[in-house]
Amino acid sequence: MTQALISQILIGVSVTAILVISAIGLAVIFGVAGVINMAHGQFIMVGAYTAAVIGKMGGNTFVAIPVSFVVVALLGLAVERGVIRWIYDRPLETLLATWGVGIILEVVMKLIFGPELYYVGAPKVLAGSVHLVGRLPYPYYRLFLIVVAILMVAATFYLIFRTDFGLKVRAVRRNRAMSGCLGIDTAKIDMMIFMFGSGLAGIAGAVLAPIKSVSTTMGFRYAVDSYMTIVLGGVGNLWGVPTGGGLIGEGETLLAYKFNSVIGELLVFIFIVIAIRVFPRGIFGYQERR
Amino acid sequence: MTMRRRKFLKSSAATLGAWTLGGTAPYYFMRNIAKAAEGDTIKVGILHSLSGTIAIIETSLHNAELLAIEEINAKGGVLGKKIQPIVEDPQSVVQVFAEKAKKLLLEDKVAAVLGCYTSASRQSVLPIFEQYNGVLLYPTLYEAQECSKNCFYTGAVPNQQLDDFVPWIINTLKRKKFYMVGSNYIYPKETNREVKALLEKHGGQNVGEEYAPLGHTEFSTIINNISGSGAEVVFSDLVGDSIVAFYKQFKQFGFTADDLPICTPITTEQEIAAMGPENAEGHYTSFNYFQSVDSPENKSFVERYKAKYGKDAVTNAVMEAAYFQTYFLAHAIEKVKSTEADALIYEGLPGQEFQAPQGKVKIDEQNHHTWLWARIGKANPQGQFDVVWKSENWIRPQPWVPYLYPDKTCNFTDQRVKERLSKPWSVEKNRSGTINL
Amino acid sequence: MALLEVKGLTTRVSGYTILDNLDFSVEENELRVLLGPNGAGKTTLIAMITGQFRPTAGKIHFAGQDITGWSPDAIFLAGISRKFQVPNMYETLSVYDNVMVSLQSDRKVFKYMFKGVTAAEDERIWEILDFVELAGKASDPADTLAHGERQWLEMGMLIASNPKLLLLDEPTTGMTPDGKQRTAALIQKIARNHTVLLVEHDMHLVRQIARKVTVLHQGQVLAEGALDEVVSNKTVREVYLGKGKRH
Amino acid sequence: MLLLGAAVVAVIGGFPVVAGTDSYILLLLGKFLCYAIFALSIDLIWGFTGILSLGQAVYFGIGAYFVALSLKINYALDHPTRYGNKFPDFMEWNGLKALPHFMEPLVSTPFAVACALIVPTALAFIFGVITFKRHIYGVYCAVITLAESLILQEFIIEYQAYTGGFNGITDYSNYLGIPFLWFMLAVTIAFFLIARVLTHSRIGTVLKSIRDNDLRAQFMGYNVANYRIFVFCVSAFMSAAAGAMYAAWVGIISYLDTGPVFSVEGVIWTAVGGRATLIGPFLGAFLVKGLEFLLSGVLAAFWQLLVGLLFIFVVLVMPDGIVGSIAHWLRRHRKGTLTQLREEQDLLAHDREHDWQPAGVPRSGEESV
Repeated sequence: MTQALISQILIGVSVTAILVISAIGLAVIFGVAGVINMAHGQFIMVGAYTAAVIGKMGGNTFVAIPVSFVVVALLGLAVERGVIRWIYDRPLETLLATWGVGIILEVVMKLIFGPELYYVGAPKVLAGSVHLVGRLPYPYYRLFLIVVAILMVAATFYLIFRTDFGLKVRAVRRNRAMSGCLGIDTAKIDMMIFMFGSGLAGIAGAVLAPIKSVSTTMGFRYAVDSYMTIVLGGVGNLWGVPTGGGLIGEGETLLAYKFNSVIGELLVFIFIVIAIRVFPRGIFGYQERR
Repeated sequence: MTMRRRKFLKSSAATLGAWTLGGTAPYYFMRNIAKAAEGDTIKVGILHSLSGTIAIIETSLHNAELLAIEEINAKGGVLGKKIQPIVEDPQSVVQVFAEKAKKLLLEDKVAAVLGCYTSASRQSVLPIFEQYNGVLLYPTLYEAQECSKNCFYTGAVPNQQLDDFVPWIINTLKRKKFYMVGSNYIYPKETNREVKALLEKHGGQNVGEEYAPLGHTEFSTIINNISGSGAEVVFSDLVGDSIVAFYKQFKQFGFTADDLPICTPITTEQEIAAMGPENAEGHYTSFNYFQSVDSPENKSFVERYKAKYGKDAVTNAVMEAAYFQTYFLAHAIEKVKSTEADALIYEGLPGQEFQAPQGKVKIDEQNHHTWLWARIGKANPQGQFDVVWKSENWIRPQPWVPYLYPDKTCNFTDQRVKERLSKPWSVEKNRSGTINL
Repeated sequence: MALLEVKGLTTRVSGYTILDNLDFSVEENELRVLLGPNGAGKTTLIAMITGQFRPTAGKIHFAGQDITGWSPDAIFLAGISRKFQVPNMYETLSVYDNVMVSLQSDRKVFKYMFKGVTAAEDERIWEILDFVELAGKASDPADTLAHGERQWLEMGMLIASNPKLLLLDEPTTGMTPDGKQRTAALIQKIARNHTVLLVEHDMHLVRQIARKVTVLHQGQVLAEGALDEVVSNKTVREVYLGKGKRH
Repeated sequence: MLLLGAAVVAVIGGFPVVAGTDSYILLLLGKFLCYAIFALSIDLIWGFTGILSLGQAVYFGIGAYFVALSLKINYALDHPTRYGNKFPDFMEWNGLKALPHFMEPLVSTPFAVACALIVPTALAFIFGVITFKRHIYGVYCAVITLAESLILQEFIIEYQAYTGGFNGITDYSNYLGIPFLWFMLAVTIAFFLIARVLTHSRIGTVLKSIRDNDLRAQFMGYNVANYRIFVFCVSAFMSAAAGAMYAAWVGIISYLDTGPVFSVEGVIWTAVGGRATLIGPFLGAFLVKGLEFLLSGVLAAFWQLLVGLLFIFVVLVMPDGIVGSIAHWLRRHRKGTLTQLREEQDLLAHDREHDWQPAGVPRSGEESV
């Protein structure tokens, strides 16, 4: 019993990692650029298909990570230049426009790759598992995912808090007009951050594909999970992503263990709805003083 | 006074004019579009989702049916006429299935419809086929316990997949403790009910049963539960995306087919291609057809399919059913020399035989389901199945399995059923062939 | 009894003290000007009075009621109207509708359901539009107005609500000198029959209209009194009026 | 305008008389009417009040499920199921032995209809109070309502013994026919008139002012939350009524009818037709759904692509939708071009009240929604 529970908690860590990986790109775009990217799930899907193509050409996940990053970042660039930049001041409409982008991406990918499920394998080095504590052995690939999640969060923190670029990003976020007056090219900052966030979604697709399934319709689920994660954690604070991810990941796995997967998911959703109402801006989000 | 009256007359005439004109114009416009396409052809509706979540599978059924129609037309068609497929996309939404079915029957006046994949979609269109007396050929394996006058079921029912499979696992694999994993909807729940009944009958044991939401791709918790249950075999009726994620994660958590094989009535070559053969190797599937079936009909079928849809295309059992049901229909029309629904339903289709890729198949005269072969395949490193067991003969379909429903059967040749069906739909809405023994 | 009385008002935000134990009051029918350098807490004080934010400590009394912690709409109904720094109105509504929505009336949802505009109300709206010189643009959407006109419209909206106390937060921001002159005249016109608390930077304007001023500095009242008195106050000159004027 | 409306009503009402009741276009017409009401309900909260709810389908779905359940139970009483029992077949599949007690009142269809209307409205009231009293709106409101929608879907699929689950509820007597079409038409007109009275009365002006500038409205003494709750309930009521009629008309209900995708579809119909107009939602629903039906067969692969492009096109090029754009065009031609430029470029266009706040929400976004 204890052994099983330990395994379950460890599994929760990997589920958390998966949530963090899929949500971090969205958190960057949503939290910094203020854009509600409903095509986030489809960005992840494009990342996964990129990994599939790399796989066909003989590369593995390690090759796919940078390639997916670049491909999806470029896709993000196109979407930002073509659509988003006209509607930064209308956040609710970015929602509709990006929903449209998502539909288009699904159709285009289906026309290129066909409707069936696609194959993406895990690299040979990461096959197999190691016995840590608990009842189950721990797959190397899940350890790898945890490392990737930590690296992605760390890289984002570094970029936002330790670089010159990050300084500008924070300045723009605090006061767009003032930053503009100070000679920061706010349009360029928005564009760069959108590209960066999209690229992170691409990485998510590439690293998640080997343990999940890849199809053109896979995106919606990830988008929903990502939104839940960042809304629970709170936008505007990157710590919200691991916090939200952790609560959902551990909560869902432990509840699924106690009851079953369906009830687990249901309870977590209900918890989120209650939590957002108690903390309207998320757990780590900015609290409005009244 | 007169002024007012004239005004009134004028306006009511105008309203009436608008009413008739506006009401009829689009209708006849639509009708003419349909008529223009009408030539010396036999129209057959094809109703599979080409968009939405279920398009992943249904597109291949659509492809197989178009292949068959192409072949039939190449050989001269039916009754000297070409078959004209009328393709509709129901977008994976049940209401759209219903409205498209209605359109196919009433506007296009198709001879029959080949279509549907999920039980949900079949159930949504059946009332329409029953009301307007259409013919539906349905290619999917399903949970059975149904038989409708207007539907012909060419996929497997549980007795054709499970009755031999479960005892085979217990006796040949020597594994008694089953852990059942399924997607959370009717098909897996019904299938598992039959598996449990079979376990009781053959001395197996059910050590756990779990359902995941449809589309779920995180199975670590379920794998943890399986690991602690003492299971000797995992019986999976997961569908779609979940299959791929489950097999992958099962292997990553260190389970091999030698320790704990996954046995399933639903995983096909298509899912194996998506998960990679390394993740499926050694696991078992029970099906009527595999791409690797060694028969001349199958070799040529696979060849033609690949020629049309690319060399990476894989065939599977549901597609095969979609393929041969098209031939059933063509031969039935040929036999009764008519596209009249009742002629097809009472004379054309029942008893129709065809040398399908899986072997000779036949529509049962009594219950509208299909006699099929049972096979058990073991996934090999090439992503194909090695057939490790095959039924000695084709197996009669039983929509009501006797060990769960001993007092029910389905028989359209029974006098009581015939009597009931002779009444028009407006009087007797029950178009089922089920009778209580 | 003063109309507005603020006692010991303190506001802290993430460690910064914005208002520090502030005492302050405004009498009825007064035109009071609030001065102070940037960051002195003027706008914060206004936000506290109107209920936008809750003070860390202290009390606010208005017309004999303790209104500390009330919601903005309740405080409005008690009789305090606020003009924002930046023109703040309903952009897509017409000028007429902007004033109409601001009229004094019962604001309960169901009482509003099928109510139209009465003749008396219509007359009052036109009266106000004339007052702020916007009658000619009554049917234009508010977002087509020029900046100065928008400021005026918002003041018209405030008058429409017939408040006991008007809080005007830098109403001349971004205006041309001419616009400022006209606004000053308007404010004086308003002050004839309303109590007004004005936050203003522009000393020319202040000179023109001020009767009594209060200077805030670092969240506290630095000086209070007639303009000339305050201007000659040494500390005030140091912190606010600038070094140039010392000699 | 009135004539045009009368003509449309005449066309829809007259259609079955001319074409007969067996036409599938009749089925579509009735469906579209329900969709149009659904879009109108979204327009009320989104177009006129500025609340974007991605969970509007929740209220539609609950209304639909109550009616569908009631009709199904009644149908089963008259027509024994394939299993020969007198209660809905999906209950039997899931191992129930009889109709559960708590569902027995649903045998009475008037009771079910009452539930279908009251329960969603009450739910909207509760959700509205919690949401708007806590000053959640804009993006957060959209995401929370999305979550609600997903929860309801999960709930329906999980408790399939009572809801039909993934398969939904089908195979019951529906009310497809001329009288019911006329009834739906009457209801549609009634809702249109209610919406018109609501948006053209004083409350409508207040709602629009809240949409434009909720801060200003609050400082003008309006209890913004109460107004939002009120309009949210009205909108939920309309959705529920649309759902109830939809279930009775179409005869099939599934979990998809309660999902976020359906809600977003409703939002897009409204956007295409023209939000904050009353004809817009009707036009949008009929146009998009009609085109979808015509084209999805012929252009199966590309229809979705068109839909995606339509989303982007409407947002970027035609944010006011068809009706809004036409109205703009008419206004411009009536008045001559508006060349009023603002005297002063106001660089200080941000409400500086917030400047001293610590790191907070993104600038563009929360307040301006």
